[in-house]
Formats: sequence, C-alpha cells, structure tokens
Amino acid sequence: MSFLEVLYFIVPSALLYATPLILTGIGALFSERAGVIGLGVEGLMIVGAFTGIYINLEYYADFGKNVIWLALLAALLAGAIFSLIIAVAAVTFRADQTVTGVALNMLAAAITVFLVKLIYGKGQTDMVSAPLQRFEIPYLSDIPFLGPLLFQNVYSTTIIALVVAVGAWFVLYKMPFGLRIRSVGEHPMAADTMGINVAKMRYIGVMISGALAGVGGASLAMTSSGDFSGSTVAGQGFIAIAAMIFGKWHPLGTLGAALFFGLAQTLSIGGGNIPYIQDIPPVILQVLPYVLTILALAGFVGKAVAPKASGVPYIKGKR
Amino acid sequence: MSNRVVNLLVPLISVVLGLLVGGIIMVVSGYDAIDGYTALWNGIFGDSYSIGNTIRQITPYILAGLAVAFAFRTGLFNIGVEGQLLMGWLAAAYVGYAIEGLPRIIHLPLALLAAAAAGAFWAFIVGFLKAKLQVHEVIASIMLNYTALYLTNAAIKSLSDGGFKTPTVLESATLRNQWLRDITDNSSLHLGIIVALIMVVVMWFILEKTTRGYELKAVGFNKNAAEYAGMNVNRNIILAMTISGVFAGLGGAMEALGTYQNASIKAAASGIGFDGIAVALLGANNPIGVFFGASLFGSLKYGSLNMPNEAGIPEEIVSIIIAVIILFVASGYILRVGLQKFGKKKEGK
Amino acid sequence: ACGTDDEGTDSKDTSKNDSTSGSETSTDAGSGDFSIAMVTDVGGVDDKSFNQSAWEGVQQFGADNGLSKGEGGFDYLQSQSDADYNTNLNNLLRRDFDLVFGVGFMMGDAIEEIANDNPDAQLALIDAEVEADNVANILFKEQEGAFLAGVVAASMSESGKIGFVGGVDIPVINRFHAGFIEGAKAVNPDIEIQVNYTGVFDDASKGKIAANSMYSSGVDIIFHAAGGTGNGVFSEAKERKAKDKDANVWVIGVDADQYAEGQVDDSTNITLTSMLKGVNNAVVDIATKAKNGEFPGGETTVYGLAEDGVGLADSRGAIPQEVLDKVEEYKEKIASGEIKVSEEKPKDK
Amino acid sequence: MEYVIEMLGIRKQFGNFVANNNITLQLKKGEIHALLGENGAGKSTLMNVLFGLYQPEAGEIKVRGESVKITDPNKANDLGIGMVHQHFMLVENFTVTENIILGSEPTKLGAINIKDAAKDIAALSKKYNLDVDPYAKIEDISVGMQQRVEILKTLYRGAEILIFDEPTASLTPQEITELMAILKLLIKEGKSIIIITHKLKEIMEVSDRVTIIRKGEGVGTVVTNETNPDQLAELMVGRQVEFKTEKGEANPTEEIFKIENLVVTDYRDVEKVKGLNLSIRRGEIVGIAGIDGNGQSELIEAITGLRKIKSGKVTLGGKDITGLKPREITETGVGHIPQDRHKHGLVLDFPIGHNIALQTYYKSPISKGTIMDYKKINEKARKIIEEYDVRTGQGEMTPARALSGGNQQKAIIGREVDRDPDLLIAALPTRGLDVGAIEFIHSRLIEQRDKGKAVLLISFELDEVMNVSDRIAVIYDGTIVDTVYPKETSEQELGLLMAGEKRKAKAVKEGNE
Ligand SMILES: Nc1ncnc2c1ncn2[C@@H]1O[C@H](COP(=O)(O)OP(=O)(O)OP(=O)(O)O)[C@@H](O)[C@H]1O
Ligand SMILES: Nc1ncnc2c1ncn2[C@@H]1O[C@H](COP(=O)(O)OP(=O)(O)OP(=O)(O)O)[C@@H](O)[C@H]1O
Ligand SMILES: [Mg+2]
Ligand SMILES: [Mg+2]
Repeated sequence: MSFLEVLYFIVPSALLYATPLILTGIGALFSERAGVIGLGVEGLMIVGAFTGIYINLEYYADFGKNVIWLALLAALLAGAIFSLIIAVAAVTFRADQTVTGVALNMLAAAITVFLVKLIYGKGQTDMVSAPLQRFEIPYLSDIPFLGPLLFQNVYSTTIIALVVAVGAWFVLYKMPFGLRIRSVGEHPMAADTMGINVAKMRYIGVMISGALAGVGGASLAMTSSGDFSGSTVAGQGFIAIAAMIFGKWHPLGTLGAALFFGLAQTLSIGGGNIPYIQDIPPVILQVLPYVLTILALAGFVGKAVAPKASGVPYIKGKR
Repeated sequence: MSNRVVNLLVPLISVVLGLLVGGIIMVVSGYDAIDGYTALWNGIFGDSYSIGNTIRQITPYILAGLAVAFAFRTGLFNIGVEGQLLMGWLAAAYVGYAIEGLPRIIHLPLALLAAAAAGAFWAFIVGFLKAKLQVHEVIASIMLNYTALYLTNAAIKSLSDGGFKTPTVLESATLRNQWLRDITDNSSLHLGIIVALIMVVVMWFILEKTTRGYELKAVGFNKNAAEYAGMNVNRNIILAMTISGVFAGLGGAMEALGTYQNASIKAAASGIGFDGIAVALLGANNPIGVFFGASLFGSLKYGSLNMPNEAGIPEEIVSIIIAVIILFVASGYILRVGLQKFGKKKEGK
Repeated sequence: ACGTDDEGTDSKDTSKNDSTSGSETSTDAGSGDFSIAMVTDVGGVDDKSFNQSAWEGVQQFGADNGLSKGEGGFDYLQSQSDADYNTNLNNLLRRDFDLVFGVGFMMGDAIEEIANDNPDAQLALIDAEVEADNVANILFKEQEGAFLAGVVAASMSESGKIGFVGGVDIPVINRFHAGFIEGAKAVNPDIEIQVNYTGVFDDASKGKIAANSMYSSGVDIIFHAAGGTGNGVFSEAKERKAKDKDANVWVIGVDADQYAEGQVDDSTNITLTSMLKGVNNAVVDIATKAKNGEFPGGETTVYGLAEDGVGLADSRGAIPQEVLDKVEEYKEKIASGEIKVSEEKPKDK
Repeated sequence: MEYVIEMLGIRKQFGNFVANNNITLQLKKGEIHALLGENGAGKSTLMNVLFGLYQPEAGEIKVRGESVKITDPNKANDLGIGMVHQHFMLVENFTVTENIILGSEPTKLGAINIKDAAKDIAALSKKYNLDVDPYAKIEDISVGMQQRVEILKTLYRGAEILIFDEPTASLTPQEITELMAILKLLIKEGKSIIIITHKLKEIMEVSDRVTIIRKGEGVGTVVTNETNPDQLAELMVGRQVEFKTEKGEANPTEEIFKIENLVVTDYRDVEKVKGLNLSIRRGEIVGIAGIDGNGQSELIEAITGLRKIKSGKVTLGGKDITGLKPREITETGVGHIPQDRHKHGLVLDFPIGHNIALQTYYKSPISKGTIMDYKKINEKARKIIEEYDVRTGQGEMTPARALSGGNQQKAIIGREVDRDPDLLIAALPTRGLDVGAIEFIHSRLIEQRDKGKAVLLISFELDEVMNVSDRIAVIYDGTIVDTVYPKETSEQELGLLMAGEKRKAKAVKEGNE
C-alpha cells in the first residue's frame, strides 16, 4: 500500500473502532462526573447492542433501512432504563458502586442471552438486514486529501459521537446543568447546600451514561458484527472506561483517547499490510494498542484526577 | 435486632430474594421453576461427583476473590486479576511439564511458586506504574489483561511448536489426587482447594496479624497519615498490588495443575478474574467472607450446568440470580433499614 | 474460548426450535434404540459453524432412526467454558446415551479423561485425536477444502490480490490457511495473498478492520476462518457493496454455507461460496457404524474430499462454469491422491 | 420586639441519640446572636436544622413571625437564610464565581453567563468589602478568601439572615479582625446574624446576645453587655473554668534542638523558608507566631522529614537529622501533632485503638518481629483513652471517624506524648476545640515541658502563643524576625512583628548603630 492508501484506510477504520468507545466513554464520564462510578457501562452497552439488533431484526419489514434510527433510539431508551438499576442501588440504596457496576454487567450479559434464547431459540441472533453503513458527505468528500481521509467513508454514528463529545463538553463546562452535575461529583454536600438535588443529578448522570452506552453498544453491533451474541461487546465497555480515565474525565480528552485506541487497534490489525510494520511479529502487533496506552499514560499524560466524590454515596449530614 | 444478627440476615435475605427473582423470571418465561431449582440443587449436591466438581469450581474463585479483596483492603482496585491469573496459569503449566526428575514434594510447590511469581510480576507492573508514574491502576490492569491474553497465547504456541496447548504437567507437579477422585466418583476435584484455604488464612494473617498488613491498610485508607507515620507509601502500593497478584497467579495454578493439567490458547478471557470481583464484594473483602462468597458463586455457577441438562432451562438464569443477589447484598443499607424497622415493630408488640 | 473455526450458515434450513426450551425434553423414545448425544464447545448448537453442523448430524441420525429428543433418543449439552466439558460429557453418560460426541479440538483432554474413567462408554471426538480404545476420533482435511477455495479465489480475482482472515493462530486454522494458499498458488503462482490472524474468535470489530485493510489495498476476495470475528469480514464487504454497486468484493465463507451472511439486498450477495466441513455427515456416519456394532473405537477417521467430508457450497451462479470445472479438476486430483495438500501454513508468509 | 427567626422547642435525634432537645433560639432583626456550647453540644445540628439540612423531630420554626417548614436548603435560601458552614462547602476545582452562582446561574442562550456573574460578584464584593478574585480557583486561594467566598454565596442569593458556624476557627488573627468588621458592616446593611464560636473574646466583642446550649439542651440566652466570659464559660460547661492555663516558671536547661540557616522550597520550588535559625532548650516551650503562609508548614514538614531540605542543618540532641526519613527522625525523638488531624493525624477508618499504634506499630512491645500484638495495642489505647480523657462510644474499638474533633485531638496528643519524645511539635493543636478541651491540651503541653522536654508550638492565635509559650519566635517571610518573651511583649507588638513591620524598624536601628 502506498502511504496515502494506508492513511485513507487507517483514519476511517480508527474512527469506526473509536465510535462506540467515544459514546460509551462519554456516557461513563457523565456518570462519574455526577459521582457514580461508571463500571456498569459494559453491561449497558450489551443491553444497547441487544436492543438495537432486536429492533433492527423485528422492524426491518416495517421501516426498511430507516429501522437503524429506531434501533438506535430504542437502544438509547433501553440503556437509560436499565441504568436505573445502578441509580436505584447506588444512589437511593447507597450500595457500593463498584459492586453495583460489576453486578449490572453480569446481569446484562445474562439477561440478554437469556432473552435471545427465549425469543429466537438459539444463542445468537441472525444478521440484521439493515446494518449501519458508511456514506459520503457531499462536497466535503471532494476536497483533495481531506476528502478521502475524513469525508468519503463516514458513519452516521461517528458523526453522532463527535457531536456528543463536543456537546458534552459544552453541556458540562458551559451550561448550568453541567456545573451542577460536576459539583455533585466533586462535593455533593456543597451542592446540596446550594439547593441542588444531589440524588436527582446523580440519577440523571447515570441515565445519560445508560443512554450513551446503549447507543454505543447498538452502534458497535450494527456496524461490526451485525448480530447479537454473548460476545458482541466483549470488553469494549472496559476499554471505554479506560478511554475516559485516559482522557482525564474530560469529554474532549475521552474523544482523543478513544481515537488513540482506534488508531492503535487499526495499526495492530491492519499493520500486516503496511510496509515496515508487516515485519513485526504478530504478537507484538496484537499487544501494541494496550502497551501503547500504558506507555502514553506513563510517559506524558500524567496523573489523572477523578471527580472527588466519585464512588461515595451521598448521605445528608455525614462528614 | 443486634448488629451481628443483621449482618447475617442481610446476605441470607439477599440470597432468598435472588432465588425469588430467578423463580419469577423462570415462571414468566414459561419454565417450571421447581424443576429448575431441583436441577440446580442436584447439579450442586446431587451426588459425590457433583460435589467434587463444585468444590473444584470454587477453588479458583476463592483465589481470584482473595486477590481482588486484598487489593481493595489496601485501597486499590485490581481489575487485572484476569491477566495475572493467565500469567500464573502459563507459568505453572510450564514449570509443571518442563522440569523433569524432581520429587513431587519439590516439584509441585515449585510450580505453585512459579505461578505466584508470574502473577505477582504482572501485578507488580501495575503497582509500579501507579506508585512511580501515577498511572491509574484500572487502566493499566485492563490493558495488561489483554496483553497477558495475547502474550500467553503466543507463548503457548511457541512452547507447543505451533500447537494450541502445552504438554500435560508431570505427575510430580499435578494437583490431581486419586483418592479425591475416587471418593467423588471421578470428578475433577483436586488438591487445589487446600491451597486456596491456606491462602484464605494467609490473607487473614497478613492483614490482621502482621505489621506489614497494618501498614498496607493504613496506606490504603489514608496515604497522607501513613506518610506522616513514616511509612513508605509507594513501596506499600507496589507491595499490595504484588501480593494481590500472588493470589491471582495461584488461581491460575489451580487451573494449570489441577483442572486442566496444561495451558491452552484462549480465544477470550477466562472470566474468572472478573468473577473474582463479584466474589470479593460478596465476601465484603474479608478473607472468610471471600471463602463463603466463592462457595456461593461457584456452587451456583457449577450447579447451573445441570439446569439445561435436567430441566431444559438456559443456565443464564443462574447468572441473573447471582447478579441480583450481589445487588441486594450491596444494597444492604436498605435491607438494614427494613430489618431495623421490622425489629422495632416486633419489640413494640 | 475457541469456537474453532468459523461460522456461517444457511439459516433457512436450520431448525429453529431445537432450543433448550424445556417442553420437549422429557419425551421418551422407545427404549432399546441406539441413543446419541453431543457436547458442544463454547459455541453452542446454533453457532452457524461446526457445533451446529454436528447437531444437525445428531438430529439427522435421530430422524433416520425414529428417535426423539431426550432420554433414550438424542440430545446435546452446551458448554459455557472449557471447564464445563468434563461435567457435560459425564452428565450425558450418566443419562445412558450409547454414544456421546465431543465437538471441537478443545475437548480432547476432557474426552480422554472421561474415556479412561468410563471404559465401557463409547465416545467420539471431532477435530482432535486422543488415544483411547473407546474413542472414535474424527478429523477433517480442511486443507483440501480450503485448497478448492484458493482455486476459486485465485481464478476469480481481478486484482491479483486475495486475502485470508484467521482467528486464533492454531493448527486447525492453519490447515485452512495452508490449503487456501496452495490452492491459490496452484492456479496463479504470482498471486498476492494477504494473511491476517486477528488472534480472537469473538471480536467482529477486528475482523472488520482486517477486511477493510485488505479491501483497501486492492484485495477483492477474502476467505475467512475466524468464527465470530468473521462476521466483521462480511459486514465490511456488504458495506462496500452497498455503498458502491460496482465494488468487486467477495467473501468465501467457512464451515457451513454462509450465503445468508452475504446478503446485501434482494438482488446482491457477496458470498462467493463457502468451504463446507461436513461434520453432520461424519456424525451420522460414525453413529450409524456404532449402531451396527462397528464402532471405530481407538481409530481415527479422516474425512477429506475423497470422503465428501469437505467441499465447496453451491455458489448460486456467482462462480462461472469454467472456474467450477477447474475446481472439479483439482478436486479429483486431490481425492485421488495425485495432489497432496499440506497441513502446515507456510513459515514466514 | 421583632424576631426574624424563632426556633421553638427544637428536637433533633440521630438514631437514639438526642442532639438537640427542646432548644429555643430567637434572633432579633439586626442583631448578632452568638451560639455557644462545648464540642458536640449540638450547635451545628441546630443550625443545620434551620438551614434545612436536617428535619427536626419536634418544635416550630418561625421566620419573620410566620411558621415555616424548612425542608431543604433551597427553601432556606428562599426564606433569605444563608449559612457559612464549619467545614467550607466549596468545590475546590471550581472558580470563585462558579462556586457562588452554583444553583442559580445567570444564563445567556442556555450557556452560563460567567462574565456578567463575575461582574455582579465584583460589585457585591466591593459593596461589602469582601475582597475576592472572581476567576481564581478555590484550591489556589487562602482560607480567608474562601470564607469570603462563602459569605458572598449567601449574599448573592440575597440572604437577609446569615448563619456562621465557627467562622474563625481557621482564620489568622488579621483575618478574624477583618471578619468582625465585615459582620458589623453586614448588620449595618440590615442583615441579621447567628454566629457559632468557641472564642469568648469574639463573642464579647461582636455579639449582642448569646444563647448557650449544653449537651443538647438549651441553657438560656443572655445579653452580652450584661455578662462576662467567666459567666459564659460556666453556663456552657456547667462548672467554673480556668482560662489562663496554670503554668509555673520554665526551667530551660541545655539546648536540644537547633535549626541553622534552613532553606526549604514549596511544591512549586519557590523558597518558603529562607535561612531560618532557631533553637530550643529542654524544658521550654517555644511558640512560633506568624501569619499563615509565612513558611510554617514548610518548616514543620522539613524538620519532620516530609519535605526535602534545600540547605541548612537540623540537629536534635546533637545528632544531625537533616534530610533523614520521617521514620528516622521520629526515632531520634520527635513527636508531631499535625496541623490537619483528619488528613495527617489519623486513619479515620481505623478504630481509635489501631490509630494509637500508627507511629510504633513496628516496634516492641506493640509488635514482635513482624507480628502485631493487638492485645498490647488495645491495652495501651485504653490507657491513653483513660489518661487523656478521650470520650469514645465503644472504647478503643470506636472508629476514629466517630470521635469529635476535640477527642480526636486528645487521642493524637496522647499517642505522641506517650512515645516520650524529646521534642514535641504541636501545630495548631487546639483548632476548633472548645475552651475545656483547649485548657486540657495546653496543660498537657506544659506538663511535657515540666518533664524537661522541648516543645515547639505553631499557632496562628496570639492568645495561645502568649499563654503557653515561654519564648516566642516570630516568623515572617520564611525567617525568624525576632524572638520575644511573652511577659515582655504585647499583642500589639507581636502583631507588628508578624506583619513584618518591626523588623524594618529594627534593621534601620541596627544600621544606625
Ligand atoms: N449526622 C449525625 N449522626 C449521628 N449523630 C450526630 C450527627 N451529627 C451530630 N451528631 C451527634 O450530635 C451531637 C451534636 O453535634 P453537633 O455537630 O451539633 O455539635 P457542635 O455543638 O456543633 O460541636 P462542635 O463545637 O464540635 O462543632 C454530637 O455529639 C454527635 O454525637
Ligand atoms: N455522621 C455522623 N455520625 C456520627 N457522629 C457524627 C456525625 N457527624 C458528626 N458527628 C459528630 O458530631 C460531633 C460534632 O461534629 P463537628 O463536626 O461539629 O465536630 P468537631 O468537634 O467540631 O470536629 P472538627 O472541628 O474537627 O470538625 C462530633 O462528635 C462528630 O463526631
Ligand atoms: Mg459544630
Ligand atoms: Mg468543631
């Protein structure tokens, strides 16, 4: 491959890989910013992936290609609703948030496969007829270099993810809602004394994480595997959390970290066709994304500071 | 109601509620819940074979749970047990087959030691990165989980000349024991459970009896105060992680020397490490608690295999039940409030 | 773990109701009949791959002999992890099935152990070989089928570049790899073949990126042997086709007929053909032999082109006649032994 | 008589524990009303009830004559009640402006209008003489400024009634003076104020009336002009209290601790201690007086081994302890009561018994080899608890977190003194404590001195420095500018020294000689 060809392949692939990570990572960020650990996003992604595929399969006949929008919407809702389990346990019942997240992941994986078995009588669904597909952005795609690089092979979910990232930044850092949600994650008692309903903000933060992780899961399933099974999500939620921490709990940082993962992953898989890289033993390429991440964190990203009250149940009047 | 009674009642009620939810789901889905639970019970306790295998299943859960719990107790979240366990698995298998001519009394401990060392090393990296370079332990361990998966796969491949599993461990390194097999009708129960139980005591001893344990806990709870008291915070973080890795690595040894007798290529993570988190939390990060948590978790998981076999019910139902139990245990606060109210009402009468 | 190869199916003729749903479990078939059962590896009987194919064989045998699902007839158990093999095999033996199949190379150790513990039982092992008098080993010459896939790919490629996407780098997958390359080179010694082992069987994203990378560099036909990872290869190809009707992208499926996976819209399909692995036929064959008292215990039966154990699926017109003729030609040469296909992938590409 | 607030017969219970029982407090419009009581008497609880953080089990609250239910802080804000909490309620990584507008943010097109908000705040801060930087982050500003932010928070919301819970506990004397002025200004602007403080001097100076509570019960309300500190203390404790700690003459002997030309930098590598010299003899208490931020923290951290020393020399009993590790220094004979008891003094999640072993866990008889002897530890803990009158719920098994600040402090002092160090460093040892506890701690420090130990006392409170020290070293800008004797100096002179004034004068004088 020529250098340009390599680039034209790497960048869109990296974006593809990064898309669910961005969505889910930013979801987790909202949860953690509100003071609830986001460990459950893996499970929420699974719920989203299942819902997306289920809706896509069942309503394709009625809606044709447009069913993907319905599927994404349903995944969003399903994620948000399922995340209520975390909210109720962690916020209302003051449960340990790490436990809640781990339990939710287990629950989501089991319930979805159980449902698949119940509905379809087998362990995985068929492939959907309307997967998410790339398209060209008119005009922009004609720009030399940048066109083929960025605008000729675009997924709608990638655009959604980018919008979500920038939107999340705006919401969190420019809008009253963001100020409030962050205050609840940093110092809930201070927020409480300022008349902010801590529990409500935490519920909202968790449900945003559910909604975004749901969309992230659906977008993953509808672009990559095209079906749903117990292994569709396979740890991407954890990678998304890693992206969020890597991105220092900042939406644009998370975006950057997710893109970094995408790039590293693409290099590792597509590396076999890239001059020089192809001579590297495959195992090195396979571990590359993970090792690179650690090196990046160790080398220059430096210490990340989590929201202070993340993981701590808020109990009125307790010091 | 006394605190102790409440502390016992909370997990009990949680289990009952979990089973209740599971029953409801079965009935709603058109299955026979009684059949389902009979099958589950038989799967766990039905005969000596089942009991043997249930114990075998519990064994690595104990160790994975200890690994997570130990880290938690020292203020660290070890989500990397999975990777450490894989490293330990490979190391034990390798030492188990590659070193010949040793008597069992030396070879077996050596293989266990190798697993412990490998797990410890993998966790040490995380501790080191955290202590010296402020790398968040959660990302580092997630990344190292994947790294371990690919590295051990590549290593197994080259050790087996392009095959997919290492040679079987030698008789002198196996945890298998004919007598245990005989009394459990040829189940795959092995001596590993003894190792696991010893490690329960070891963890308890380290944390509750030694000066090091005192230091580790102090650093975990309040780094600043520990530093004021002249403790070396960084060294303790690294050490805590490393000890946690020892437990995880031994968990791998249980599989390598007991259950499978080799290490084979994995297409995905084993899941034991992640289950270990649940086990630790069920056990309130307390070694004895971990033992009970692992017993509950392992029994249900193993018994679930019999549900499709005997009752035709998907075994996922058991994972749902476990998750619900964990959620209830975690929400102990609300159960406590309920119990307190209930207790008061009774006293009032 | 390893759903060894691949996937793919003709979902139309897969009976949808051999689910685990309990209603039909307890039906009793006439006793005295020869009953069979199987244990899947972690794939499950609807994995669009060899587990499914094996289950089809079991059902076929059942239908041929008037058996019904359940005790004394035919049945299966699914494994969630490697740890479940022993128990599942054992459970089936206890239910007195006359012949029990273990599906997948990962099950070798478990079969061997169970066979030794139960010398009177009759077992069969698919995709691996163990030494035990009461085990019938079943192997396939995947390389021979893959050879034909290579012939097709090399003959049909317009760009002179074709690709192979593998899952985990293990011997079974290596056989697909080896045959594919030999077949392609036999037709066109100058053909460029890109190879990518993704290292996993369950990550469609990786399959998709691998396929994207290959298609981007001009590859027009990809043969995959990567299980769930292969789903990503299909989705990439379909997407390219959906976006550009004239795109010249094809996938060759594996194990079962993966035509359905390649459906882009009503008139377009990117599945060129699929390399079939006749696990179902082998199951029926061995079961029938056993029923007739000719159980090939302790032997290894190899199914290649000559035995119709492997082959190519109907291409539904996607492959022109002259290429099909060429395929037929090679098929005969291989079946007759004139061409011997290597099992080992070429060292250093 | 017009009351803006009436709390009548308030009762608040935590579980079975009654924190407030039938307490009545009436606030007149335009008055400063002090609320007085021992640690744990229930003052904060009562105010939290008024601010809507807690719901009372019984009693009535009237605001401007109308009976109200204050269900949450929002409601309190609506009623014009604002509260400056004992522990600041500020989000550390927010700016001053963000903290102030939180919850009632001005917006423009959906986005927060930070500029306008900052402008409003600047105007407000000018009006009330509350100097703040609207764009500074909380974590970067001084405690005094943080408090001004807290006050602005309430004013920004238009509070007419302001509650201050121990506002002076962590302020420097200068800041306290400023705060008193601000309080008076607020009254002039028509606000009414309730203030909790343990410092009777402040009460006498600023308040109009005082309500006293003891162990959750209301004792009564007195008019400030008609009472005196002794009476107040008696009402509060229920017995007579001695203010000025009994203290005999010091008998200093040989010099034991010596700091020479010490230079220490802070985390930004800015020099904070600049060639400091100091020496302490056995049997004397040297107080370091100074305004916060003049190098005290760096000085303590340097001599206890927690911070690198850039240059200079520290010796204890003739042994050079410069640059040694904290443990080695402790071993040489240094005891340390840290400034922040929660952060550095205790592991709050340990039982108080285990905390007693924090410095000695690795040594016999607390441990043998590598094995801890928890029986010994608990024995020792019980001894200290008894000796130092640490009030706990469940003895040595009480979690440190559950102890009141004063009792936590007593436990720390017990722990440090029990090790019998040659040098005891006490940093702000009485912050936030009631007079009884203060008296107790002071007498313990003096007891150490009388046993022939050296004591280094760091305090921002002139009273404390004057009463307890035998010698006062004034720190300013990283050096000791002068050393004076309490009997030969006045608060005035100390204040000037601490502000760096006299030094110049002296330097000029010296120059003239
Ligand atoms: N949230 C709570 N839960 C249980 N008990 C509490 C709680 N808050 C306070 N208490 C109890 O109520 C008593 C009064 O506490 P409060 O904080 O009102 O004291 P205070 O008078 O403000 O003391 P200080 O002078 O130390 O600030 C305490 O002794 C404590 O035991
Ligand atoms: N949630 C709680 N549970 C039990 N006791 C509590 C709780 N919150 C506060 N207290 C108790 O209330 C009392 C007074 O609290 P307060 O915060 O006023 O303490 P304090 O003595 O002033 O300490 P400090 O000055 O260090 O903050 C203490 O006894 C404290 O332990
Ligand atoms: Mg108070
Ligand atoms: Mg106080």
